[in-house]
Amino acid sequence: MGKYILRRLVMMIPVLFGVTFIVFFIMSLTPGDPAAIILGDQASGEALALKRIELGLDKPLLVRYATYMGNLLRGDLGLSYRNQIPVAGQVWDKFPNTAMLAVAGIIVALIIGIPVGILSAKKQYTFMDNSSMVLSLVGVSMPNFWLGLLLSLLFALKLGWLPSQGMGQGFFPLLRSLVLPALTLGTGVAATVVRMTRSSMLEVIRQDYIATARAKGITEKQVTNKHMLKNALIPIVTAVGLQFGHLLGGAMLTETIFSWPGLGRLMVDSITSKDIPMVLGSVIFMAVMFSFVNLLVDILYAFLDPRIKSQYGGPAKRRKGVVA
Amino acid sequence: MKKMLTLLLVLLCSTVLFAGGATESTKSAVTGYKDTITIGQGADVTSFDPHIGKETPAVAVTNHIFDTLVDTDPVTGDIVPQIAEKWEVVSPVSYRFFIRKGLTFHNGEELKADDVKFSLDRAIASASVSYIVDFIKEVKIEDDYTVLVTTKAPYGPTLSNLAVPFAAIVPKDYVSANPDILKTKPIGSGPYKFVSWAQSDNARLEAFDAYYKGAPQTKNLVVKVIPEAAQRTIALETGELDISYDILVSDLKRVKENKNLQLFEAPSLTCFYISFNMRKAPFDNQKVRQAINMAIDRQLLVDTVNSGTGAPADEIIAPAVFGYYSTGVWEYSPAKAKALLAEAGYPNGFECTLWVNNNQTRVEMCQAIQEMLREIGITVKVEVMEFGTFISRSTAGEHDMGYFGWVTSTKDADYTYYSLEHSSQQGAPGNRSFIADAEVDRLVMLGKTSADLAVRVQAYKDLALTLKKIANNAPIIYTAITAGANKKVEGFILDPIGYHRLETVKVSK
Amino acid sequence: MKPSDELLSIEKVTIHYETEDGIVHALNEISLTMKKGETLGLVGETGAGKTTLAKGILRLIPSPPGVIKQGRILFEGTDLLSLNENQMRAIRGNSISMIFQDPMTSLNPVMPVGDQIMEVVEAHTKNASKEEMYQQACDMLEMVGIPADRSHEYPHQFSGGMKQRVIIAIALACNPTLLIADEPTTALDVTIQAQVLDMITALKSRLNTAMLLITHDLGVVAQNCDRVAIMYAGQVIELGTLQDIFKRPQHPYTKGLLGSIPSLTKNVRRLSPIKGLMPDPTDLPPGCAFAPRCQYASDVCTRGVPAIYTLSDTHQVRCVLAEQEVNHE
Amino acid sequence: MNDTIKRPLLRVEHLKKYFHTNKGTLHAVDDVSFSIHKGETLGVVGESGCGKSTLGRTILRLHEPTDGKIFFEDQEVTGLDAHAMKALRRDMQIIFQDPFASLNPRMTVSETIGESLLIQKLFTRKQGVELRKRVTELMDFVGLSAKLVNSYPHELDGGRRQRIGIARVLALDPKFVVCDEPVSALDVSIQAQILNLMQDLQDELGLTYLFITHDLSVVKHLSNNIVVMYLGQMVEMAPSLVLFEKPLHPYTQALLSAIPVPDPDYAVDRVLLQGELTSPINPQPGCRFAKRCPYASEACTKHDIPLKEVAPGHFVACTLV
Amino acid sequence: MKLPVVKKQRTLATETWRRFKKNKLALTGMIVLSSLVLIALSTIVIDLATDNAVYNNYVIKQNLRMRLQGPSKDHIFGLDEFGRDIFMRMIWAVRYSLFMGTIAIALSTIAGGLLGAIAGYYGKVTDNAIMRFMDVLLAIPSMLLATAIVAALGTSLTNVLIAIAISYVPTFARTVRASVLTIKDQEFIEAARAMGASDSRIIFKYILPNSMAPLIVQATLGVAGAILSIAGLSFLGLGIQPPTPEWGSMLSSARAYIREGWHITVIPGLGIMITILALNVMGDGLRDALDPRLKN
Repeated sequence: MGKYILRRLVMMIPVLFGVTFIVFFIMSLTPGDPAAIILGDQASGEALALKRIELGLDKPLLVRYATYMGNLLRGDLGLSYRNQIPVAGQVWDKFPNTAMLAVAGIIVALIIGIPVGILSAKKQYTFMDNSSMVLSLVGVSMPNFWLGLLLSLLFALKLGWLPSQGMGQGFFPLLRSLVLPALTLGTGVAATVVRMTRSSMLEVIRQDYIATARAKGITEKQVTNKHMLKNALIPIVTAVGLQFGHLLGGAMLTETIFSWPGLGRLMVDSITSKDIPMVLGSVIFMAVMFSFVNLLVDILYAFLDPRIKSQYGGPAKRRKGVVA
Repeated sequence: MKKMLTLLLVLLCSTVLFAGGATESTKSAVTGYKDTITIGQGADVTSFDPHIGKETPAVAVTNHIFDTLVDTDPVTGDIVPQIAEKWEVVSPVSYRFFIRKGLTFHNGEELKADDVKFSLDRAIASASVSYIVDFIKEVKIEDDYTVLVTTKAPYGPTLSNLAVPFAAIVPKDYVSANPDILKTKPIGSGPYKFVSWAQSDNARLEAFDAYYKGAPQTKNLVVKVIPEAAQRTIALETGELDISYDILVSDLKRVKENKNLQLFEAPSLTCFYISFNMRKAPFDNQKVRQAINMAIDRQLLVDTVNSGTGAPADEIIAPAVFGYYSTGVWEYSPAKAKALLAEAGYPNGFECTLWVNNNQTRVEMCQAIQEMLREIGITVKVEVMEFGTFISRSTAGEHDMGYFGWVTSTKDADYTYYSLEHSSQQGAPGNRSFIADAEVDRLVMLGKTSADLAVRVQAYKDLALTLKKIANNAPIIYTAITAGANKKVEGFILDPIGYHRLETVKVSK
Repeated sequence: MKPSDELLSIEKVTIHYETEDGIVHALNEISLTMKKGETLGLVGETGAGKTTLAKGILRLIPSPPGVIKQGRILFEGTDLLSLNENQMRAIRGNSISMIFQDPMTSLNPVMPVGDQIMEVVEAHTKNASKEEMYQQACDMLEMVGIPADRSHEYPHQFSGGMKQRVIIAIALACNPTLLIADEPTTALDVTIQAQVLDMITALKSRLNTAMLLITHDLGVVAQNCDRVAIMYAGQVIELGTLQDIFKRPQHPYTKGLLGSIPSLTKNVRRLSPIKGLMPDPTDLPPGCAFAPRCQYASDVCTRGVPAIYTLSDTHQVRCVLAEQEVNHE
Repeated sequence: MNDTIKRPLLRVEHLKKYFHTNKGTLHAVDDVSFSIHKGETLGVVGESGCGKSTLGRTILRLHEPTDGKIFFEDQEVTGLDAHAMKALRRDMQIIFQDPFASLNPRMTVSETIGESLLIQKLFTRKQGVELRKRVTELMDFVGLSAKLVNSYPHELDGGRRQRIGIARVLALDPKFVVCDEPVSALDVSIQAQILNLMQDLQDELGLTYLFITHDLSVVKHLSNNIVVMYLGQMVEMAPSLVLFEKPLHPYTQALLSAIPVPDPDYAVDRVLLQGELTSPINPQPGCRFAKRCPYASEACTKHDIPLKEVAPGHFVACTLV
Repeated sequence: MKLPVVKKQRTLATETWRRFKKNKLALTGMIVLSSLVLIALSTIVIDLATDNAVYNNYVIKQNLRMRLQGPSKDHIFGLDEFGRDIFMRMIWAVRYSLFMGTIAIALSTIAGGLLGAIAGYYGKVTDNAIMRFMDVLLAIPSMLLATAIVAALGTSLTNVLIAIAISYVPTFARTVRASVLTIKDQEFIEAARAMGASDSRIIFKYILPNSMAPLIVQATLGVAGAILSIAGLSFLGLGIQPPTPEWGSMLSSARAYIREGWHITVIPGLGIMITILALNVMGDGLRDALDPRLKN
């Protein structure tokens, strides 16, 4: 297992290399002069030229990329164009906040998604199935930023229960401030979890071992919890892992709405200000986070599924569920 | 399993809702005032180094940490002493400043003449803010408390420029030891000391008790970053913020009518205008430019898109700026505009683009203008682009029309006229209408180099009239600067540029 | 037959699946009885309704779409169809248990086999500690020939035959009086099939359990059963002892089945199969369901469902041809 | 011997097919040799995992052989390039086990049957009418009602599907057909119908079959010669009647004794085997059956046991004979 | 020999449709979407017929003095922040909101589908190369990728489309690859190979048609995702440009007025919601209909 994890970690390197390559070139090929963005619309031409040299923008693209990668290999993510502060520290500061938000979002998605999915599968094609399906879809059907604003109008302004923005200091304030963004972020993923749970449960319900379990004379609840759920969870875990990417993308919007100091917002700001080192830095962190989550999913998978656990040594075969 | 989940959920909800009910700010027991003011603004500090971070959100914070030689009174607009307790104009090209004795930086070091020289030299060398101080030829230390500033040429707005916060005085020894230190650990001589910065979340400042004007009224300042404008208003309404800068125009009425809140509103030094690219047809035609000017109902824009705040613009500098001369707002007359277009040879109008950067209010303005121009037959395509692209492409002169905003940070007409109208400043420095007119150049230089106020006033008056005729730009609106505050906030004064000072502000409980 | 001998009596049970494609007539007034300790072979081709009958006895028909339309299933004198879900659960795995067809998929892949056996013990045992119950599970494992120390392993660590042994252990853990084995060896290779069948037979006689052995393999029936019931389209069309069915088959379908099997003992150049196909269970032909494929069919056959004719104490057949036979005697 | 008079249609020499898996090298087919004469049927029996299906597919080069040679009408199949192989496919065909998996669910009956003709360019798309006519003929030939031409496989039962599979193969007029458990998935009555059809086709068209199955009674019914495989190796090969009367390899004996005979009066001495078939991953030298063999001795596991011809046409790989 | 005349039997499509229409929820979704398509097509026809007169005079026509007016008899959905008729804008926006998502997803379905099919079919090095590249794209959150691409290419209809399309390619590639892997080993593929069929024939005639089911479902849900992504881009100021009516940008630009009048955000928001709900329930319905195994 350790060897497997190590191999997965090594395999991450080319992926990250590709990520930097793509992002670097997309960002560099864009029209727009970072120097102009840094200095604003009132800077002199001379200052702009100086700034360009300072940023190394006068050198050819490939040279810049090589320099960047060289520094990256030494663990240096460079200086932000915008504020001239090392990227690494800034990204590292924001990273836990986004991770926290994403995890909270996943928890919300699971809390909504799994029970609804089970219910909907067990009552397939009934009114219950349809209505729980539609309800769970409402969350995903609303553009994230709109849902966020509405939630904040309701819970912060009208009811005054929760803070409308920001990240609280201390445990309880933090928890309170986490609720609305996590809800906004999680509902988007909840529908996928519902759908995945439902189809996975329906798949499991048809299995022979469920018939075996029923024939044992154990209660339906035991059948559901001990036999169906654990088996159904396996594809759900994969789906959730892949959803993590969507979640991180959604964080860009949610963090902006709720003034959550995370990577997503940092990234939006850096993209619009063409702060290439910052974009790269945060994308690398996001990609690492995403890859780690998927590695975690694979490991978790092994714990859920003894068939895979015994297979370690070889690459884990993941059942690729239909991912929505 | 399901039961467990439900339990967990209920538990989570209840703790979240009730356990942490108390608000964050700690309260002072002695006076009737809170010891912390929480302020919300739309963007984060880019850099705490005053010679780098020149965006309004940055200055709104660093302004409290650093002082300048002289200051501009936010109400009267007069130049008043700050670090320099007095000054004398030795000649049209040299100014002597006498530094207040006993001033200390937050680290306890005394502020002396070498700090001033160091700071101004540093500002001149800075790519970001150089343009504000590059009129200076040399800063000479005469003794520990006297410096002599000589300019390259006679320069009218010298004092105004030195009052701009980017000309901040920073501690020489502290900065020399580590040139990057100010970015994250700023030390100045201003009323507040830097405490901490959580990037894109908040900055915290603490009162500097040894400030020369006396300790500020409130002990702590927390500046929170809330990018979504609507959320900023909500936070103000829920009491999460004491003061919120830049109220969304559509929220102004709400703030005004809320009995717990007060609205501050003042004319700003910002003018929004459309630049016509005079290098391109049909904008090389004066009649076309005039026609467009006449087709825009500025008052309507102010009343609607801007929710009644601000004022129609007649020039590209605001009325509060030295050198402003009212030439009268362009008459709104689609009929005359059409006639002018016909005269220019475009009876059926033409198609063109209007570029704007991705800022909601600016885009809305452009959309409204787009519609107004459609009425006289000009089909405008509004192209919204990200700021960097917008600036660099318009610098290259690729645009037809561009929607720009310009703040006369020095409150002196030269700052704007030189950059926007002088033929030497085409492209990046600011002249994006690519005007190159001998008479305009002459008047700009006259205003720039004369130290005689009367001469300058006359020069700018002539310039205003000339520019109106040329119509290389279409001034649209002077915006207002706004802030919302809780009713309990006392002593808040709006700064027309947005560099609000909070040392006099206190918030009752 | 003495009533006391009677273990299970299925009386005119009809089960339909009400699907979008129409009503599937899975079982049509089927009747069957079983004695204590005996092994009854239930033979039929795909779609004859064998599995529906097995699941119907345990009331494990998924509903919807399955509906038990009528009939009684008397087990030790109690009508199973009248019990509530709790009472039914007490019977499942306890006095009636079931072995499913595919050992590969019949065990929960994420639960150790020991736990899976213990689960059935737990469901039907009161006043026993976890340890005792686990011990019982291990004993069962030993009984089916698997070392008890493998009880912590997961199904995928066992081969097909071993898995089927585990399933048998589950089925026999509570000493059932009736074991329903639904094609228990179809998925296994012949050599393994022989092992498993031998073991089931041995255990069943040791525990005096009656067995309903469902299969399509006449060979398996001939080697393992006391009596045979041949099913076609949801009905038993012929019932008798091994000798009755294999030596004196009466129903044309039974004869056809026997004629379809390539023989190991005789040399036959050509098989003589039944022509045609099984009828569509949503659209059964009127009268005898086999009539369209039957070479002896006449008008009589399509007029109504033929009655059951008793040829001897043990031999019954549902065919009009038998009428002549009976009259003849 | 016959060999001198007529040459075999298909000759397989020391054929090997290994697969590389995570756990090691799987010797699916390990040194198998035999030949089949025109018009005859060779049965291959063995339990699941013994490599019999792989053998069939390797002969057709659906799997590339690891080692060994295959001759078809004296032409070496193993070395052919893609083009020549495509041409040869007209002569060598395969009928699959699972009539549900072996038909493209998106193609109608006529499309499926016509597909082989189009692929081999026996017809072109333009000859729609002729193609349809040929397809109808073929359907008629295998006993499929003409009204099914536009049906999709999912609408049909297993028997009819298998008839489509047969018609598809017959369309190319092959000389040699690998039958990979063609009737295992079918009910007995249908199975008998298909077996009869296959016999008829062999009689009429002079087809040569390699008949792979686990069902000994079926193989006995059809085959002239039988190969018994165990874990990738041949353990015994004999003419059908000889094998059933006088099985020599302990595995063959056990296999035969395990078959349930549908006759209540038939009693056999069961040779009950212990343990189960595993997969031949990184096999040790020696007899692979030794672990389960009641007669195993030390000699069995020392080195590989070669096939011995104990009687004309009867080969056994066992230390006992 | 006389060729028999036969009636067309039930194809898989009709079979699927028969199952699909039993699901009332999915059917409703489909009806909603069909009406939206009809609306979109009719607005295009109207524009062509009137030379954009309706568009110019009702859809983008501003009336600043009446901005933010609530629903009334003349303007049943009220007026927006420029005093434009929200009802007309909603109607005219359908083509952008729905078709842009559809086109973007169609593009990425084709690209992703082919890549996935090739990767799955050829395996080994090809598979590795393609899938590692997909991993790279997947490791960048799709919204982020789209944002970066639009920021790079500039905001225009086509660029938004391209950005969304690219960001969805890996999802489709993975879906198709997974189903190709399961189909590839089926006997009917071997049967085709045994007949001498070429690789391209096998991919296009055997593998792709059989991997369509998950692809169709994924595409339906993808369109929903794409519409949301476009809205998200609008929120970041990178969506469809004014005055072109598009629900996402309408909602995004109206959000500043969220408290001025309920109609201004709720109506475009509902438009998006209903469309996405419809796409989702239809996607689920299709999934169930295409995969009969999921039925009891």
